[in-house]
Amino acid sequence: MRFSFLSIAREALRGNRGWTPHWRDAEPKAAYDAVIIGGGGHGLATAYYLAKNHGLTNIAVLEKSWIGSGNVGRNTTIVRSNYLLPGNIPLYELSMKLWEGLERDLNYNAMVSQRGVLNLCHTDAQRDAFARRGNAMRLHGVEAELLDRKAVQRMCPFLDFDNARFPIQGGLLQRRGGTVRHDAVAWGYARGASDRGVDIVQNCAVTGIRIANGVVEGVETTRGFIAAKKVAMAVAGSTSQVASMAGLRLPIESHVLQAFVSEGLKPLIPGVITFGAGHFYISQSDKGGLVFGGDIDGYNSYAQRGNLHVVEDVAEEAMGLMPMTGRLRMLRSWGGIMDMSMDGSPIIDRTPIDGLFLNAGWCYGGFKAIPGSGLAYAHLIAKGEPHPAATALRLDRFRTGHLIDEKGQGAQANLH
Amino acid sequence: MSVGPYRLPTGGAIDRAQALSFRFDGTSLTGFAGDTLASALLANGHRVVGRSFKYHRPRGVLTAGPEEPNALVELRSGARREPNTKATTAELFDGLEAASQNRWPSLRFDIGAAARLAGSAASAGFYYKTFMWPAAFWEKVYEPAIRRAAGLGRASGVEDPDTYEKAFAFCDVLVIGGGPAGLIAALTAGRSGARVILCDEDFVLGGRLNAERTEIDGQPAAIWAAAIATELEALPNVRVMRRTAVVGVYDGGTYAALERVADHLLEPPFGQPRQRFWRIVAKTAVLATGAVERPIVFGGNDKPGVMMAGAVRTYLNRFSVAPGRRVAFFANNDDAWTTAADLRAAGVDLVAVIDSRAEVADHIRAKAGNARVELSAAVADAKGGYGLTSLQIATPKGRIALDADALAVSGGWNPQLGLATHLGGKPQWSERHAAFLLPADLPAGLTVAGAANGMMTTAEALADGAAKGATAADAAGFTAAPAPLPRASDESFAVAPLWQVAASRTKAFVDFQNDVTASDLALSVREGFTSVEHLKRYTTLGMATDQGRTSNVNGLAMLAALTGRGIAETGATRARPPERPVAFGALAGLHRGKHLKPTRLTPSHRWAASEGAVFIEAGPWLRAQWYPRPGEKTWLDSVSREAAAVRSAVGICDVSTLGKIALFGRDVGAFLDRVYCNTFSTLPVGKLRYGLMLREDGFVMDDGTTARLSENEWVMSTTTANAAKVMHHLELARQVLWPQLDVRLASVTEQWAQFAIAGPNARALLERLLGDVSDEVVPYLAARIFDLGGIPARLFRVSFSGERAYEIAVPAQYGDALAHELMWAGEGLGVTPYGTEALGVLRIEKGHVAGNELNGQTTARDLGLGKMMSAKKDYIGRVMAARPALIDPDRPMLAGFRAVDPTKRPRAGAHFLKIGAPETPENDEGYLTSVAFSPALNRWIGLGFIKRGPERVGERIRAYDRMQGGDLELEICAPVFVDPEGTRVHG
Amino acid sequence: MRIPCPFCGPRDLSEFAYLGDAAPVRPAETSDATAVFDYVYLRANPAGPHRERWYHASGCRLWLTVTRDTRTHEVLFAEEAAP
Amino acid sequence: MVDLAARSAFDGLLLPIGTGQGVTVHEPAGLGVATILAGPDRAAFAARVRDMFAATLSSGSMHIATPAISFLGTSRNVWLAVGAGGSTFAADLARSLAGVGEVADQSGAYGILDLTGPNAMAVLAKGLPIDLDSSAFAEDAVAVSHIEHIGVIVWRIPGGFRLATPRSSAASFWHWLSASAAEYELGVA
Ligand SMILES: Cc1cc2nc3c(=O)[nH]c(=O)nc-3n(C[C@H](O)[C@H](O)[C@H](O)COP(=O)(O)OP(=O)(O)OC[C@H]3O[C@@H](n4cnc5c(N)ncnc54)[C@H](O)[C@@H]3O)c2cc1C
Ligand SMILES: NC(=O)c1ccc[n+]([C@@H]2O[C@H](COP(=O)([O-])OP(=O)(O)OC[C@H]3O[C@@H](n4cnc5c(N)ncnc54)[C@H](O)[C@@H]3O)[C@@H](O)[C@H]2O)c1
Ligand SMILES: Cc1cc2nc3c(=O)[nH]c(=O)nc-3n(C[C@H](O)[C@H](O)[C@H](O)COP(=O)(O)O)c2cc1C
Ligand SMILES: [Zn+2]
Repeated sequence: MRFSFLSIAREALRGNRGWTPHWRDAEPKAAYDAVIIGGGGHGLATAYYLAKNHGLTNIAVLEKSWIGSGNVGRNTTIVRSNYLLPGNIPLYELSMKLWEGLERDLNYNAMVSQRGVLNLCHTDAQRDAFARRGNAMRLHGVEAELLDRKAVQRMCPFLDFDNARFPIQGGLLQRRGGTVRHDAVAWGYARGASDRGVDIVQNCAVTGIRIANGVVEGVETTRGFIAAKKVAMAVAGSTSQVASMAGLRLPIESHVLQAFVSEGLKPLIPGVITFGAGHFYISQSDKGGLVFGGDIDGYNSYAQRGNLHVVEDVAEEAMGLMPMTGRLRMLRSWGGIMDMSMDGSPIIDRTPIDGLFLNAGWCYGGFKAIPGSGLAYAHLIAKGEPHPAATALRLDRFRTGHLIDEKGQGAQANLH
Repeated sequence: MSVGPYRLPTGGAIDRAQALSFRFDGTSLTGFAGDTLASALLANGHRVVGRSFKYHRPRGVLTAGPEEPNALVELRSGARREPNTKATTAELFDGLEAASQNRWPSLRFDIGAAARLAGSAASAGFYYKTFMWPAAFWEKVYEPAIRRAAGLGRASGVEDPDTYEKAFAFCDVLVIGGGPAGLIAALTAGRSGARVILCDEDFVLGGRLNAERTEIDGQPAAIWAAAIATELEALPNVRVMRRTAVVGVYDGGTYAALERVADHLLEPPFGQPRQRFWRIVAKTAVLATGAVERPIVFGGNDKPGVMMAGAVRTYLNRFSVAPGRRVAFFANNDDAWTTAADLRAAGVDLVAVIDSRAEVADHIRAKAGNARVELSAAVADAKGGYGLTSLQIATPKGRIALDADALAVSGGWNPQLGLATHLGGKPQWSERHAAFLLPADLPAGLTVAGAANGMMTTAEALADGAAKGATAADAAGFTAAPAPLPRASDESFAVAPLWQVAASRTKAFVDFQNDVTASDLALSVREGFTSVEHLKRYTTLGMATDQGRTSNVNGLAMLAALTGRGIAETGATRARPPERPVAFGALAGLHRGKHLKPTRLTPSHRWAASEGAVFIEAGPWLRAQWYPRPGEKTWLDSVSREAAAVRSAVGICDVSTLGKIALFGRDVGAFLDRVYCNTFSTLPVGKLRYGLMLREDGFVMDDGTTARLSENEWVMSTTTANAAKVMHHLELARQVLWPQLDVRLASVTEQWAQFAIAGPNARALLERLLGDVSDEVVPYLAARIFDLGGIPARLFRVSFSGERAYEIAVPAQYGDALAHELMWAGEGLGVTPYGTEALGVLRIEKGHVAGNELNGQTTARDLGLGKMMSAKKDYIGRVMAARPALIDPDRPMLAGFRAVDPTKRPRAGAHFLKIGAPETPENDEGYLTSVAFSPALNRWIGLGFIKRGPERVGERIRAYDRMQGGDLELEICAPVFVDPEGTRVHG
Repeated sequence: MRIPCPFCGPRDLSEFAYLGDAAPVRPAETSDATAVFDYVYLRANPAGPHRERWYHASGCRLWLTVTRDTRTHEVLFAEEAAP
Repeated sequence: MVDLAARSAFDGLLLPIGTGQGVTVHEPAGLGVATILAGPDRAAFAARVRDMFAATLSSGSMHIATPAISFLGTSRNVWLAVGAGGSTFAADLARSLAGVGEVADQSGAYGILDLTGPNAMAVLAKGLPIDLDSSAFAEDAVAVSHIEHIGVIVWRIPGGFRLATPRSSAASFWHWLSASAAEYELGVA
């Protein structure tokens, strides 16, 4: 059923009896043209674009738990395309454009809210780096503004401008950046894909990848073998685990990132704000909770939860940046397992195994990439060639040295 | 003074001699010491305390504890205003101010309540289905409206005047919860000699005992609890922490706890924080957090006046408050009947007891006395506009109506196990208890006791607590003797599950705070959100400030029924820390404002201040940025004067922030050869050399000089920013990569105060202090030790400025004195202190790279230092630096830049385009990294990276700068602007 | 999380810095680029016990080899990295 | 003749916040401080230490005190030596250990404070993540750790604890200490 104000009004009168499942909870078939492992944002978006753009509908998304149970359902919902390096900007900007039309494309309100993303800077060197980044964005046709201290103060008068340990000098603002209702992205893509014939299979964990003579034949799952000519991984924090089923060792480590939400509050802060002298970023959800986060915990983990020192660091920086938060309360904290790559940038590529594809290395920034990545990955899977916006996101770049290291931290996954 | 119309004449644990006055929504009221805000409001007949989240329905007090979903207030005022505080946990104090929230203009007349009319159009998830057109309306119209309506309380918007602190504690046994189970667990462990910490979030120990009329060892239970508390406090190895909630369980036996030090006071006493955040490291722990009573889902179950049965007992027995004048009660279990007895004992009119079960044992039934009893019955709908007035009861004989102004409800009890699952365990469903019990995989060292462990009677709780206290002490290495158990009257807790009343006709709430109704759940299931976690996210069940403590189990039981699955199979949503919401301030402690992070001061900080320095935050350091002099209008005047003074006379600058590492051992030379890309093993004693360090991936990590002081003693300097990182790196190289080398390291960054003395008069200045420092004694790149009035002073002949220059180092305690001494020695020589800004100007004039160029993305070749990479040896980064992309001749390389128009100022961060080239990423040739005004050249100059830079000297290019108006035509030049021949360093 | 430093005793996570997998061994200088590439970039990243390098930065400054379960964060063993 | 005056790390910072009945702070003057690194021949090093200082240094986080010098085990085969002797302390040590170990002067690297009084431990608990109870922190124990992001070395002295903390952070350290001790009446001796 199409969603609209009218359908809501009609259903309200009928006691909401006419609504049906947003997506089909499918039983797995014995064989597909392609299966996507992972019912997160990337997997579901890939399925949607495979069906919509490439007419591939005999496909399935295999999810070991419920769809959206991974990082797409536990991230801080920030979308932006304010990247520095030419390897990254095109994909994130493609994604940004897709976000801007997503609701009408999917007929699903994912609450894409372009309230702006403001990255604060606290030193001259940081401002220079932001200028470099802003100019790189503009060269790519992406909007960006460098704000001085006064302009930041006008926008966010509640930040500490008088007594800060690291005084705010200005900020890089991307007005088109903002937040998106995370769960709705998974649900909306699932609905879109399902409507086009894609099987969304929940509670179906891939336990093996069957390969013969260097060619993929299908996947073993907790619900039996499923044959497929093409197998596409989109399992985020589980990438190493799934890739190892095909004998692959990758430049990826799994790390935990925590996120937090406060009790609900009347509107307090405008868009997304990031603190430049540490690791802290914050926005406010439509429900009124301050949604915020910080740095990763920093050690390999599959536990989906973190430790206390990061909780404290995050709160300290919250207080340092926004002294008004003192009496507000943290309500809940949680963690997600991310596929940290060795240069901090993602990989969308073929693998050495014919028919096996890789989408990984999103670190803590892959939510914003979901539409763009889904579209580019679908393109790769369908055509066998990288999408023009993702030509640099290759697996062999570590070997050739064409790294995409936004932070210049080198080959240590936990520093990106 | 009125004691409040609902206050009972006698009894309770309140101090009637101590009346406290407080204000609610501007009205002055009175309560007693020992009250909570909720009990005081109820005593005064304030049944409506706030408005609900979505439908703005009037809401009252539902519980008597931290699980409260409804009675949220804004507590205190002004900068201390604190939103969403649960009235049921706010201890009353004289002068307390509170206001209801989420209503406008007033609690009684709330415009927002019109949202109720939207009725079933505003069902779960409706916003996913609409507000999509037109696109721009989301941010401008729909979303702001949604946001304004949502959110509940208002933040103060200004800085919190109170302080917070953090602390650590260590113990053998941590007991969480001081009810009967916790008290006896703590006592048993304490008597064994183990170090015990007992935390309870309440201000009185005893837990449920304070709410009941039961007896232990023949005394009222609350008296027994107080006696145990006294005994515990007398034990030197036991620490009792009241008002302290354990809020999180973390790895390795680390528990987070929040102590509310001064929340019960108008203002914190001198020297004390408002709250203290504890990190408790415990060998073992006993979780004795009790159980939370759950409501039953029926129509109008959110009306003010509907209250949990256990809470009614708490208000009656502990606070001496009657919940209403005509009270009914509705339950599915034996325990709740105690409420009936207590009501009668308190002289409150008990109008009816409604139990969903067909049979109730006679001795239980006797508790209702002569009150009307309806079995196999249920409250279908509660009625009333602004609070409960009557009930519709579904009985086997049909619907009957009953007048009542209060209804006590009990759907059974849920063990409080949140903390036991923070590390990931899943609670397991028990049919017998009709509740989730502890997970199979408990956190290491943690045991669960009492009602939290499904031991629902006092006697069971005591026995279980004693046993678990002993186990915990034993596990921590002590021997606990079994203590005789106190006698407790055993109550029955038999329960027959009832989640929802099918006969209800009006809105029945599952999650009160988030306004999630029974029909929302049904809709959600219809729309395919059948996983318990999907249901939660689609309906927001359990996501409010109470985290669903009164709603989750009902919700998932209803989900189980709707999907035809069992409750065990349906499972519960995951509990997460913090167990109680925790203020940011408490988590931050002293780290706020200027003290967010520690500040490091250089040894000559005071001298610099006395010279009028403007300081700048440089990472952890505060450094002198420049020294304004009278008559200088802008920072540029000062900086230019300082830089010029270095070129014409002599300047001094504190460079103590550079990292300094002492290296000892026979193999230091060989070691340095491996960690630097250039060669050090050939360095003679008494000399120093510039070194470049790569990461193993072939990019540049750091640079600096290393001097050889004696055969086996060397000292390395690192950049300020990378000091700690290089130390880690060298220790890794020494301990892990090449343990066979004889190398030992000591960080001496803090030990040496180091000053650069730069300029043509540097030598003359130093000779006044040290005697002969001529080229014969201290040649270029020499390292010498001098005696400076009995103090060993290290002198290094290095230059960052290109002028004749030295760096002198003395033990840091003499740093401030040395700065004064240098100024004295420079008198008549034009000595000028210079700051980091002039330092930057001088190094840019000389084409020296620094932080902006060493950005982790550049190679030695990019920096024009490719020749330093030795071909004769292995070193960290050698192999990866040879990857094709790192030796691509098209990589941007270091060059100098100046504006074609000498009056113009380029800006760092600009990119380079060929003149006339379209503005596309493909045409991007590099970027400008550092810019300064050169007093030597009287123009702005810069360094940057541009494709094939060194080959293109003389070419004009465009600095593309949309960020800061630095879009200009530039000329590429050599990176060394001043004295390219390098003669001045010897001059 | 607490790490039992063999020199200092059990200490809080916040005192340590993490490097990662302890398995990769730096190839001797004669080795080829592929071996160095593997050393620098490729990781097994297991879900389960993991031998890894930690540095007791705020304590003794020793590099440790810690065996830790990445699913539960349980620290099974810690020893000095240097033999 | 140049005569440089030494300035202690906490110079000018130590202001009392009360009577000192709960806790008292004192900055000992003129202490020499040095890092000692044992050379590869551990036996020779140990023998020399025995000869010169009549002490046996075990390689653990322990405090071994001779009448003149406290040797604090801060890492494997590394000690921080603290003793009277001011500016020549390190040089004298170096001479004594020549050939068997190395010495790095740290006389200016640390601010040193003595914290005594009945509440000294309660104050430290507000920042030091170390169990100082005598059951866990023996008479001769040493802890190298941090307090609110600032490095610190802690060992016992009669009636309390001695703390060594990096000189550059002294002002920040004092902010923590004075705020944490305020409720106990912080005195300065
Ligand atoms: C706390 C946190 C905050 C973040 N904040 C942001 C942010 O603000 N902005 C941003 O852009 N990004 C953010 N991210 C990153 C972003 O969430 C992720 O990069 C992105 O969601 C990953 O892609 P995904 O949605 O496909 O992953 P997931 O949702 O994790 O999907 C992977 C799916 O694969 C499934 N799976 C795994 N193994 C198997 C198997 N063997 N068989 C079948 N299925 C399997 C998993 O169950 C999972 O559902 C954040 C991440 C976290 C954890
Ligand atoms: N009959 C029934 O159905 C029934 C059900 C539940 C409880 N009870 C009665 O309750 C009592 C159970 O004893 P008990 O000791 O297990 O529980 P309790 O409820 O008496 O005590 C629990 C204590 O833990 C504290 N607490 C809870 N969470 C905390 C946290 N995170 N941090 C610090 N403190 C926390 C509470 O303030 C409370 O004082 C018995 O008297 C029993 O009869 C009866
Ligand atoms: C953007 C965002 C907002 C959230 N807001 C809330 C909230 O208001 N209340 C709440 O209880 N949880 C909130 N959560 C957290 C979820 O309850 C949950 O913890 C998270 O999705 C991770 O799932 P898990 O805890 O079940 O592992 C929010 C999560 C996200 C990503
Ligand atoms: Zn250690």
